[in-house]
Amino acid sequence: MEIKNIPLNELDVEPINLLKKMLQIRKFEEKIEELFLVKGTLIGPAHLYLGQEAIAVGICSALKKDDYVITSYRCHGHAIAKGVNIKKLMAEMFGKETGTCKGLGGSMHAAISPEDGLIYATAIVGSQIPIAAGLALSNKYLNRKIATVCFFGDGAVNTGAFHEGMNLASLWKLPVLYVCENNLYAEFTHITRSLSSKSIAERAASYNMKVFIVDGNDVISVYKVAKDCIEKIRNLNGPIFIEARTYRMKGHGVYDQAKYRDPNEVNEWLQRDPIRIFKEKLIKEKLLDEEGYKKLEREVINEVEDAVRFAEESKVLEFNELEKLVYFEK
Amino acid sequence: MEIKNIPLNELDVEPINLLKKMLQIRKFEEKIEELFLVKGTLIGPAHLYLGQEAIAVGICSALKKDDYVITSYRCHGHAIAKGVNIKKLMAEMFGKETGTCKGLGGSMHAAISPEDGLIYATAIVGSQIPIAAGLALSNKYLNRKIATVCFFGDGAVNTGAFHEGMNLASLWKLPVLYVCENNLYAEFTHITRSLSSKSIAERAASYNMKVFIVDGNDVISVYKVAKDCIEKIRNLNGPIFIEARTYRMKGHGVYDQAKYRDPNEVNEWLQRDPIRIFKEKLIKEKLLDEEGYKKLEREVINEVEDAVRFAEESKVLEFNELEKLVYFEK
Amino acid sequence: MREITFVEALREAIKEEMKRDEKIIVLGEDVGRYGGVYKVTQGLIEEFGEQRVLDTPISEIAIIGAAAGAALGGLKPIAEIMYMDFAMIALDQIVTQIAKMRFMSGGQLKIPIVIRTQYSLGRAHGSQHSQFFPSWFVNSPGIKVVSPSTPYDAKGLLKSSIREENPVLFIESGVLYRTKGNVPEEEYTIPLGKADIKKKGDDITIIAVSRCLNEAIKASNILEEKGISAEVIDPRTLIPLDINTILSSVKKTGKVVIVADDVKFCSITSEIAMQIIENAFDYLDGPIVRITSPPLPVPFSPELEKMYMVDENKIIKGIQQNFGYKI
Amino acid sequence: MREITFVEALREAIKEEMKRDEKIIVLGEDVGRYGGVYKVTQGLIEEFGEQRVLDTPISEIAIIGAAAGAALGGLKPIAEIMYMDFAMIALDQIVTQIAKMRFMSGGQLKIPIVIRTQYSLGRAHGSQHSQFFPSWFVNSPGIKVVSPSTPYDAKGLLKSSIREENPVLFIESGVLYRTKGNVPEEEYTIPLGKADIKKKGDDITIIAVSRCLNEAIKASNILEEKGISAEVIDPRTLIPLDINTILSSVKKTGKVVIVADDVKFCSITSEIAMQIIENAFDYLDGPIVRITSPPLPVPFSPELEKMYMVDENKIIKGIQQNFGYKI
Ligand SMILES: Cc1ncc(C[n+]2csc(CCOP(=O)(O)OP(=O)(O)O)c2C)c(N)n1
Ligand SMILES: Cc1ncc(C[n+]2csc(CCOP(=O)(O)OP(=O)(O)O)c2C)c(N)n1
Ligand SMILES: [Mg+2]
Ligand SMILES: [Mg+2]
Repeated sequence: MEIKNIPLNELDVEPINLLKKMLQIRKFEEKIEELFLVKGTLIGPAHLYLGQEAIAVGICSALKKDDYVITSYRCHGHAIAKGVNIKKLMAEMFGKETGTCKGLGGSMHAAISPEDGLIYATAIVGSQIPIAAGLALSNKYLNRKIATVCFFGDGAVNTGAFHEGMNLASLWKLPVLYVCENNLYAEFTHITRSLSSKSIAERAASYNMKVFIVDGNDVISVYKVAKDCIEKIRNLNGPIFIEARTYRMKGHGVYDQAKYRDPNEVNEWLQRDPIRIFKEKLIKEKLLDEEGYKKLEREVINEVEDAVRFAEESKVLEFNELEKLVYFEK
Repeated sequence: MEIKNIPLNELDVEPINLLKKMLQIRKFEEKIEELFLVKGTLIGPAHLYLGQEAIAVGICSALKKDDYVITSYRCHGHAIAKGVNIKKLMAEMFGKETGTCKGLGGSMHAAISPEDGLIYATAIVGSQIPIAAGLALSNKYLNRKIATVCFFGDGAVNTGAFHEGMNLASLWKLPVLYVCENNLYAEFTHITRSLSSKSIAERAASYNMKVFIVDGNDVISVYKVAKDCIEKIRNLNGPIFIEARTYRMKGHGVYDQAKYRDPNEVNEWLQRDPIRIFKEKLIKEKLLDEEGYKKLEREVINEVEDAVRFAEESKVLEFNELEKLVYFEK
Repeated sequence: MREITFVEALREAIKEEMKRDEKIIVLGEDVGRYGGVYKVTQGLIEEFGEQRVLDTPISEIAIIGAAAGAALGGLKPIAEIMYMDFAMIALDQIVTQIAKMRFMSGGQLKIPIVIRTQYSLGRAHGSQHSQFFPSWFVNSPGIKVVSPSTPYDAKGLLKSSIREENPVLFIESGVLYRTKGNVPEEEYTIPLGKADIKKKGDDITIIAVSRCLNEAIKASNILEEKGISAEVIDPRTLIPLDINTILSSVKKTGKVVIVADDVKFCSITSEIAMQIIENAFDYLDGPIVRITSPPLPVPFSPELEKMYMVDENKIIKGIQQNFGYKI
Repeated sequence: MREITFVEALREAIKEEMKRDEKIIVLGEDVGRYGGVYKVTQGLIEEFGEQRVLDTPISEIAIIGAAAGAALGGLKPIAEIMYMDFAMIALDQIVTQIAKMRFMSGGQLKIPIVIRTQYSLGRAHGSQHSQFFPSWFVNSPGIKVVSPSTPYDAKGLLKSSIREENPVLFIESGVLYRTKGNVPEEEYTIPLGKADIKKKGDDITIIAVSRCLNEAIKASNILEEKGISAEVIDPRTLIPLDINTILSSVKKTGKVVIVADDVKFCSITSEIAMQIIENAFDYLDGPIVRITSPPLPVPFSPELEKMYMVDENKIIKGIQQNFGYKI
């Protein structure tokens, strides 16, 4: 499958919308970081998506609202890109009843919002991979032209769940797009110290499925590959795998200073900030100017501030409501 | 790595001994089958090795007594090939205290006999694969020139344990020889309905390890590949993988009539009986005659009969001995 | 009424429900073309096709994971885990995913899954194929746990489990598969959460789970001859547990024996006993007796396995404690 | 005596033992270069090298499987499972392999493994990172289970666990990691299977596990002010369980509260309670009270998590049942 190099103004999506989505994620995450580290308002684990924005936005912009997304604990980016209400997302970080999960999930599960096609977010590395196969099975069985996208990291590739899920998806020709966001690290361990295969793409190909490697910091490349793949996926004819190469701008979790990384490596990647790259491209192609960007940024920042206010003002669920949420009762 | 085609009389092992070992397995298993199906003496699960004898014998003949073997429930062949006392093995089938495992393991664990280098046999498909990595780790760490061989079936390749174990063994360059006995079936399911990869060998190669495919019904081929691999393994420099292609002459378990198999497929493979093939080769090369073979066969049959008598005459462990076997007490 | 086997009862339940609801699929190892190692799913693939009856690779994580995903996507999967022992391989999916999905999503998700499995204690399968550990699952809020002991209950409870909108672990006993019992031709269901009094009595309450129910009945017959009238109760579902039926009986008899195949330490017997203590302490006129497996893995040797297992004699012996004299 | 943290105590134990015995290796996710997510293994790789301190991929099955193999090959592995929740992924290896190896081999095999893990209840980690389920392991003969509550115990028990020739599951509590306590400079060990009376008392016995021990102490202080003298016991090891120390106390006080972080149904509290009933029924002058987590997954919201958890107030409230009046 060849990905054609379409000029920006011939894309079937507004480039500025891609930028805006990326900025939403960026500003959301920066605010989360501040709420944890500066203000100390938030506690618990949180895994920021800073630096990976182009992947969530590129992929999810190729999806329809009722397409399925399933992801991991590093899920804020996917939630925003798929169109969740930012206020609900923020409220979930605060553990409030107005959150996506009524405050019971928190950061690691905040991207659960079936009304937005956000089916599930798990905190157990790799566990979403076989579940994604099952989602795709339901679409295939019911003959629904719904695509399932499953996000996970490079570290997940070493889990038994990955293996069993990939094998099943390929064997049963399930309509699922597996997107491995290879940010080179699983927690504090570089991929070269955890993966025996030459590459993730090669590992994936051994399951007899189509595999693409894409620059995960280039939103247009990601979008184009995704668009083509999703089209194919909708035809319900077997899984496709994308290895999107990227980098975490920050540490594994919000408290992690990431000192274990080579400063050269970090600098090199910081040069490749997906938002700056795309912004410059848009400016160069005269689809945006500095002022337009500033305006967009302000807009997004306000949105995030509104969300914080909303979250702060929301209540925590009553404890006695909890028992009603364990089992479904008719 | 190229496997040279050495003439039989230049082998560093007596061909007749290979034949004898294979016959021991054959006669042992035929007796087991009889004890289950005709006499009804034995009960519980038992998985016969009939048709796969060339693999256990080819591989184990390349091992020293203190090399490690770890295997699955289909383990009688490996036990005999590695040199376990047949009486003890038989007594284990009977659940007697004179058995390898004092009768507590039974058929599926009968190949546990550390004094013979038979370290472990598990009834959970795939679970031996990471354990084998750990055995190899101990040898590498202690700088012992001991090879670890891990046997498993084609079905095991689809387990999470396989994946995690293979990745670790390759990543840590552990001295272990993985031997996948591809008999085309996992229980009642043909490999084409369970494996998404083009072949087991290809799947294994994706872990970045050396892989050999060998005719598992030709004891000399198996022996030669094994010999070369084991040599390399002893140098403690990373795992090697052998896919040995073979066929179960009978069903999955002793009660299984295996009617789900295509009669043509069955017939084709029965033509390739590893013992008949090797016997004919030896006769052709004048290393054996019909009479010699008959004599060998009788010898082996007597040995098995003795083993049955021994097992029958043995006692069952006292129940109150059991509690002492749960934990090691100094 | 006609008699059928436990296996046939289970099969009927699945078939009837599959006919009723197209969203039901069945998946597991060798459940399709072969019809299941214990033949519970025999004939299904012929009747419902490969789309609805799926043979899987040896991938317990993927079986349960795919079932979870299918449920989230609107199907109603019945997943088979061939032996209960193998459920451990998929425990993350069962307990950390499936059982928690609804709760931690704030009630957004619905996960109608039945996980059928069986334990083979009593068939010389050895340590790794005989484990029975319901207590782990009842310790994990979010999943219901069912353990029938008769063909009648098996059918009615399996049908209800399939109609549930929550995950259900449905534990069968391999040695019961060929036992027969009355099962009406007409459709019926048995609600989860209702214990069944299998035999009325006044002097002592015997609570027995799964395979042990039959042993309890045998014991009660022996007791009857000795003039002791035992009430035998099968909880049938462990979550939700119908403690009220148990308590009513205990309040009447004042004496309790609890019988199950799991290892005693933190077993289902521990909890049932404690709930009795907590709710009917004053009615007890003797310590509660628990008859379970000993603190050992299961030995292969058929003779030793027999000694390992709960049987009517062990129950009788246990009851003597309660009566304080030799029965 | 000097004060050190729980984490430091654990680290000292591992270091001292590694110095003593070259066969000890440490493996797990990020235990090496990073020093462990909670820094228990910090500095080990520098001191003992990459041969002995091994960073693994995210492969819990392989971590435990490799540890098992290494043990069978003569090493003494200490494997870290980062969160107890992840132990489920490796349960086949822990329970069906490791715990049964010795028995089903007829006593031929020796499996000296320590599996260290921690549960994070109390740190807003949500449903999938806060689970505490010791009852599953004590229900599985063949593995010992340790759950220390103080730095002193942590060090002494970890040293003994490492010297054990049997598999040991060593469960730490994440919220205790930064708590401090007296730990002598001199070497010492604490044998497995010995409960510890953390506070002497006459009116009621409080048995508390892991994190709950501190809550029990707090509760006992409040009780003291009200003139009730509570004896607080930490079992410290759950297998083997030192039931005798518990029984002696119960026989003295006649009243019992058992406190632990697991979900009540089939929890460790169920079993301890039942063993008391079975062995000291006649000494009890009231029902045994169990204070545990409610039958819910753990909610993320820090406020709700706090309400979810056992604390001194819940213990006090529970005890009122036993005394029959408001304290
Ligand atoms: C099964 C399991 N093991 C370990 C962990 C702890 N853990 C959380 S995130 C993580 C690293 C995952 O790395 P990767 O898959 O590359 O995703 P990333 O965090 O880089 O997005 C680990 C080890 C876990 N959550 N689940
Ligand atoms: C984890 C697990 N799942 C299922 C089973 C049931 N089972 C026993 S043997 C077997 C087939 C294994 O096939 P293969 O690996 O090809 O080995 P073979 O029996 O052909 O030697 C299955 C599914 C098991 N023992 N363990
Ligand atoms: Mg990563
Ligand atoms: Mg096979």
